[in-house]
Amino acid sequence: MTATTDIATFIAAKRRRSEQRRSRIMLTLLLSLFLLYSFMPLAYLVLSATKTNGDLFTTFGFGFGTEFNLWQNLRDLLARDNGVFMRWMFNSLLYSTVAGLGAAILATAAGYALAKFKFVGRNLIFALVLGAVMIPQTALVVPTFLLLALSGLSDNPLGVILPSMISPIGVYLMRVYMEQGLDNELLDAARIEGAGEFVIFRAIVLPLVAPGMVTVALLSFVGTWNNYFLPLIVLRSPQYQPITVGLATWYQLAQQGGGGGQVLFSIIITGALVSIIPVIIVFLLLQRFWQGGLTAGAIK
Amino acid sequence: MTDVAIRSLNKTFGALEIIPDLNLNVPDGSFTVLVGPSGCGKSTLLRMIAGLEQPTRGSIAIGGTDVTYEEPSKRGISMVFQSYALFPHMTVGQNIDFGMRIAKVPKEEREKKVAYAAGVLKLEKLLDRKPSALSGGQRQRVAIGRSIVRDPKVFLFDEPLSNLDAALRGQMRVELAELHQRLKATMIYVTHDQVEAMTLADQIVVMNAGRIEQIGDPLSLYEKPETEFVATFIGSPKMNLIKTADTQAMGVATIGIRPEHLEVCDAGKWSAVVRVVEKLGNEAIAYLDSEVGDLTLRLVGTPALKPGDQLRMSPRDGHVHYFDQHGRRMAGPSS
Amino acid sequence: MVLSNSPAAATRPARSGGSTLRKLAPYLFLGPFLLLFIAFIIAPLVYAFYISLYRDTLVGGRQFAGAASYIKVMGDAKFWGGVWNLVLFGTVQMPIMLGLALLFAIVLDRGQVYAKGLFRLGFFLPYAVPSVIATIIWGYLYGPTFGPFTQMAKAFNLPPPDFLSPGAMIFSLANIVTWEYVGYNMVIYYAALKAIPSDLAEAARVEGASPWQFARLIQLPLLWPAILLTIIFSINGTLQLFNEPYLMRFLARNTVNSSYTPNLYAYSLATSNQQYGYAAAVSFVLGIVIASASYIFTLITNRRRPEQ
Amino acid sequence: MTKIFSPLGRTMQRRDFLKVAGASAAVAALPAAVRGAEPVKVLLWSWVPDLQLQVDMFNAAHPGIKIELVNAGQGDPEYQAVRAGLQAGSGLPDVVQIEYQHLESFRQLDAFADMGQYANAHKAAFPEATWKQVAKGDVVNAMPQDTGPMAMLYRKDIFDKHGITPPTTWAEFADAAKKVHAADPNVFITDALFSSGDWVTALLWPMGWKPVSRDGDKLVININDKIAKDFAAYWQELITAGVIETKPGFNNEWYSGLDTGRYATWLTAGWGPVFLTSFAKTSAGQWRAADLPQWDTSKFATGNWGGSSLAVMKATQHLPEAAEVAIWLCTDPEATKLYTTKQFFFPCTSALLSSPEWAGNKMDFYGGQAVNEVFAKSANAVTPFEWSPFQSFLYQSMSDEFGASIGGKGTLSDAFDRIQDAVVTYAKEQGFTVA
Repeated sequence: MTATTDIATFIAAKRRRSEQRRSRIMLTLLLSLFLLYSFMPLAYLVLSATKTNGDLFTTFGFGFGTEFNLWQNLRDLLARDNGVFMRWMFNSLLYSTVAGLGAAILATAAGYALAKFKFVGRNLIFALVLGAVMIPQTALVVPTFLLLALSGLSDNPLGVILPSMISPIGVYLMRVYMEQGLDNELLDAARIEGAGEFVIFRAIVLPLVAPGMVTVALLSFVGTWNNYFLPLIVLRSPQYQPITVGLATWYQLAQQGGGGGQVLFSIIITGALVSIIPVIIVFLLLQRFWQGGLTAGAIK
Repeated sequence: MTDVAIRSLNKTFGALEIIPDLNLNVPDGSFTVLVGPSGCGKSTLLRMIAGLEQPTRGSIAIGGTDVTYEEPSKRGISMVFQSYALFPHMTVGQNIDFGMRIAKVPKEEREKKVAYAAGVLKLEKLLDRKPSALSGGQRQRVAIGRSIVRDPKVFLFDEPLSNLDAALRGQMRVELAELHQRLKATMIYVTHDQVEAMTLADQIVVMNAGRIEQIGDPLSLYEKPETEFVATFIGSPKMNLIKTADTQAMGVATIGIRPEHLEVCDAGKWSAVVRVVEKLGNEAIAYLDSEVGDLTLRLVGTPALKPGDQLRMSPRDGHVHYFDQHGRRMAGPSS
Repeated sequence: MVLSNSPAAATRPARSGGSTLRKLAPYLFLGPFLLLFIAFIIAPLVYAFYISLYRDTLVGGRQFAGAASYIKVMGDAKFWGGVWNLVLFGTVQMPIMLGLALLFAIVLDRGQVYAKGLFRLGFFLPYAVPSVIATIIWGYLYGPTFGPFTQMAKAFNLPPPDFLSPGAMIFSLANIVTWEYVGYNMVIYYAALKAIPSDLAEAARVEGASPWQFARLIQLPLLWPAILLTIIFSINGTLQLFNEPYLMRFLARNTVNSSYTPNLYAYSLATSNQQYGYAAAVSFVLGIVIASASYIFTLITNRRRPEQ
Repeated sequence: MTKIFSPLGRTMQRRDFLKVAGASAAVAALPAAVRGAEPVKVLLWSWVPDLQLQVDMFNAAHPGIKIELVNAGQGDPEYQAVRAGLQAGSGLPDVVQIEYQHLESFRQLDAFADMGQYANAHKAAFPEATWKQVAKGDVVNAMPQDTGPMAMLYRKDIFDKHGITPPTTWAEFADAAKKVHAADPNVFITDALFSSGDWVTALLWPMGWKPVSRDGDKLVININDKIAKDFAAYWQELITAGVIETKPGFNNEWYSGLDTGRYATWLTAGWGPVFLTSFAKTSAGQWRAADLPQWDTSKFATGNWGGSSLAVMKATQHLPEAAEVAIWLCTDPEATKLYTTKQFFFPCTSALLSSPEWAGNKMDFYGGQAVNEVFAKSANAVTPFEWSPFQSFLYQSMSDEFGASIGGKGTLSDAFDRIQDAVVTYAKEQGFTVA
C-alpha cells in the first residue's frame, strides 16, 4: 500500500465521519423540534400553574406572570370543596391500581387458557374477545349505565373498576406472549413432576410472564387513569369520581352560565399539573416494560 | 416388573389419525428407542406413555397397572424434554427439587436426593445457578437430575440430545448409556437420529406414519430390515435401493445394497461415473451416477477417486436385500 | 358436558379427579375474565340491542319499534355527517401521526442522533396526559384572542390564527390526538424494530443497501404487522373520538355541535334527547362501520402488502 | 320576627332558631329516644356549593328530620341520574335541585310530587313570575331557590370614552354597538352568546316568545314566529356589520374579554354582578349596572336566565318531611339570606329583594352603585314564560343551529326555521300531538 492511497483512505474516512456527524446533528435538530412540540403544552401547564387567575390570561402564555403564585394555587387546589381534589387523586390511584392488577391477572389467566389449552369454544371466545376491541365506547357505556342503574351498581366505584379490569387487548397480548415465550415442555415437565394446573400457573407461568403482565397492568393502569367517559356516566357523587371527571367538572363549572358558575382556571391548571405527575412517575419507573410487552403483541 | 405394555393404542386429532392401532411391549430394564422421521407419531406415543396426551382408544400399562387415564405424576415415570424444560426462574437445585417439593417430601430427604443426583451428574458446584448460566450439556444433566430424583420406574426421553453440538452429543450418549447401566431402569427414548438409536438401544422401535415398522435389537435391524423403510432409515449413508427390469423380472420390486457392500471391480455388474467424493480419512463416501440410478459407495481408507472417474461395481454376495412391491422383505428372488 | 360429547367416552374406564380438573382447567382460567366480559361487554351489548329495538317516547313510554331505529340511522344526516367528519379527520391525522411515529422509531432505532433516551421518553410523555387534560391545555393554547399563539402573532404583527374556526377545528382536534399518540405508536414501532435481528442490517449493508433502502425494503415489510395493528387501533380510536370534541365544545360551540362525532351524537341522543333506543342503534351502526373499516382496510393492505 | 309556618305545624321564631343552632352540637348528640323516634332521613341532591351550611341549620332546627346532602353533579349529570332513577324505579332522592327550565321536562316524566298543600301558603313570599315557574295553579312541584332576572352590566369608562350613554332601548344598543366598534376596532359592545340557548331564551322571553306551549293535549310549536324573526333580524344586522362578537361564553377567552375591555357590556342575570367580581380584577370599579334594553319603553319587561328550584320527587316516602326540607331551604330568612352572602345567589324571596341590607348594598366594584336594585327591579318585571317538556333537546337544537349559522350556515332566521323543524319532528317522534 502506498502513502497516497493511505491518505486518500484517511480523507475519505474523515469525510464519511464528518458526513455522519452532520446527519447526526440534522436528525437531532429535527427530533428536537418535535420534542419542543411535545413539551410545549406541558411547559405551558407548568408556567400557568404559577400564575394567578388574572395573570393567566393577561400575561404571555410561555412566560411567567407578574407574581409567582404556585404555592397559593396549590393551597387553593387542596382546599377547594373540602379537599375533594386529593380524594379524586386517591380514587384515580385506587381504581387504576386495582384495575391494572386485576386486568393483568385476568388477562394472564385467560391468555394462558387460550394459548396453552385446547378446549371447546376456544376460537369462538378468542374471536369474541378480539371483536370487543371494535365496539364503540358509547355502544357499551350507555347500556352499561342503564344496567348498573337497574342492578343498583350505579354511583358505585365497582361500576368503573370491574369493567376496567376487562382488557381484550391484554388477553391478546398475553396469548401471543405465551404462545411465543412460554415453552409447552416446561408445563409438561411440571405436570410430570406432579404439579396441579393451578400450581403450574402460580409457580411456573406467573413468574415467567411477569414482564408481559407488567405491560398489561401498565396499559390498564394508564387506560383507567385516563378514562373519562365511563366514570363520567357511572359515578355521580364527587367523592367517588376520579381525577379526570373531577377536573372536567370544575372545567365545566368554570364554563357554565346560569348562575353557580365559578372562575377556577388557576385551580384547574394546577390540578391538571398535579394529576399527571403520578402517571409520569409510573412511566419513568416502568419505562422498560413498555417495550418488552408491546413487542410481543406487535410482532406476530 | 416395570415393563410397559401398550395395547391397541389409537390417537386421533380431529379427522387426523396420528396413530391408527399400536401394540408394543417395552421389557423391564430395557433401553428402548423409538425412532422414525419427524411426524411419525413417536413423540405422541411417548407423551401418551407419560400421560401428557390422552389416547383416543386403547390402553397403556406400566408394571402391570393400567395407567391409561392416570395423572402423569402418578405413573412412576420421569421425562427429559428436548428443550430440557428447566424452569428458568429457579436455580438448578430448585429445579431438581421441584417435584419433591410438590409431593411434600420431607426436607432432609429432598436435600439428600438432590445431593445424590448432583453427585451422580457432577452438578454440585452448579446448584445455585440459574439455568441461563449453564452450558447446553450442563442443562441436559440438570434435566436428567430432575428425572433421577423421582425414582421413576420408567425414564422417558424426548429427543434429549438434539439441541447439543456433535461432540457433546457423543459424550452425552455415553453418559446416558452409563446411567442406564447404573440404574437398570426401563428407559424409553425418542429420537429421529438413527445413530443415537443404534448406539443406545437394546431394543429399537422403528416407526413410520403412526405404525411400527419393525422392532428389534440394533444389529438385527441393520442386517435384516423387515421393510424398505427400515432399510433406508437405519444406517448411514443410506442403503442404495435399485429398481431395474432385471430385478422386477425376478419378482422383486426393489433390491437394497448398503454402500459398504458394493464392490468395485473391473468386471463389475454396473458401470458408474463418480460425481462427488467425501474423504473422511478412515473411509471415503463416493456418490455415483450409475446405469441403475444414483448410488452411494463406501470405501475404506483414502481411495484415489476423483470426480469424473469411471468405474464398475457389483453387490457383494449375501448382502443383497430383496423387497416386494409393498416394500416388505423377501427371502430372495422367487424365481 | 365436554367429556360426554366425546364419542369414545363410553369405552373409557373411570377417570381420576385430577384428569377431569385438567379438562376443566382452561375454563377455570378463563372463568374470571369471561365472567366480567359477559357481565360488562356481552350483557350490555345484548341489552343495547334489545333497547335499540324499542322507541322511548315522552308520551306513551317505551314501544317496540323493530328495525325502525336502524332504518332511521341509515338516513340520518347527523350521524353520517359525524362519520364524514371523522373520515376527514382520519385521512389527515392518521398518516401524519403514524408516519411521524415510524420516522422517529427508525431514527431512534438506528441511533443516529444525540440524546436518544431523552427523545424516546419525551415523545412518549404526552401519552401520560389524560385526553381530558390534554384537551383542556390545548384549548387554552388555541385561544383566538388571548392564547399564546395569538399573543405571539400579535407581537410579530401577524394575523392571529383562529384554531377554533369551523375550517380549522378538525385540524386542531387532529393536532391534540397526534400530540397524545405519536409517542405511543412510536414505542410500538420501536419495540418491533428492536425485534428485527441485527444481522439483517449487516446483511443489507454488505449487499450495498442504503439506509433508506434498508428501511423501505427490509424494515417496513417486517414492521408491517405492527403497522397494521396501529392502523386498526387508530381507525378504532378515530371513529370513537369523544373526549376531545366533547370538551372542545365548551370553547367552540359554534363549530363543534352535538353531532360532531358519532359518539358525541350517541351521547347527546341518550342524554339530552332521552332517545336511548336510537342512541343504542347509532352505537351499533357505528360499531359496524368501525368493524367494516378495519376489515376493508386489512383486505386492501393485505393485497398490497409489501413483499416480505 | 318573621314567623315561618312549616308543614309540620311547628312554628319557630328566629330567636329560637339561633338558640337551637348555637346548641346544634348538643342537639345532634341527643339520643333518638329523647326525641321519641329516629329522625326521618330526607335525601337531597343539590350542587349548590357549601349548601351543607344551610343543611346543618335545618337539621339543627328539625330534630325529627335529617337531610342527607349528596352532590350528584351540576345540571345535566344530575338530570341524567334522575332520569336513570326514574327508568330503574329506584335510586332517587327525596328532594332534588332542578333548574326552572327543566321542571316541565320532569313534569312530563311525572317525576314530581304535588306539595301544594304545604307550599301554597308561601306563594306570597315570591314575585309572581317566580312562583309561576314552580307552580301550576295550586299544584306546586318545587320551591324557588334562586333566580336570574336580566339586566345589563356595562363599562362606564368605555362608554364615557366614546361619548355613549347607556342604551335603554335595543335601537340605542345597536347604535352604541356601531359607534363603539367604529371608535375602537378592538372593542365590541358585547359578546352575544348565541351558542347558549338559555341566554337567547332570556332575551326572547320579555318579547313574549312562546316557543313550545300546551293547548290542551296538543303542543303548539312556534319557535320561528314573528317575534323570533324580528329578534333574529336585529342581531343578524349587528353580526353582519361585525360590531358584536358571537363567541361562546364562560371560557377563558370570554372572561379575559370582559376583564380587559374587549366587551363593553354583558347582558346578564342577577347572579352576574358578584360573578363578574370574581374574575374581572383589572376592570374593577369601571363597571355599572343598567336596565335591560327594551323593545317597547311603555311596558318594562325582562326575562330570567338561570336559577333553580328544589323539587320533591313523587317517589318519596316522606312527602311532608321532603316538602318541609324544600320549603324551609327556600324560605327560611336566615338560610335564604346566607345564599346571598355565602353562595352569592340572586335571591328570590320578595322579602330579600326589598331588604335594604341586600338591595342597597353599594359595591366598590361598581363604583359604589347599588347594582342589586337594578336587578331587583328586573326581578319584579319578569314576564311569565312557558317551558317545553323537552328543554334539553330544545336548548341543544338552539345551540347547534345558532352555532351553525354563526359559523356561516345561513342566517339566524334560517337557524330558527331549522330549530322549528327539528323540534316539530322530535315532538312528533316523542308521541306529542303537534297543533
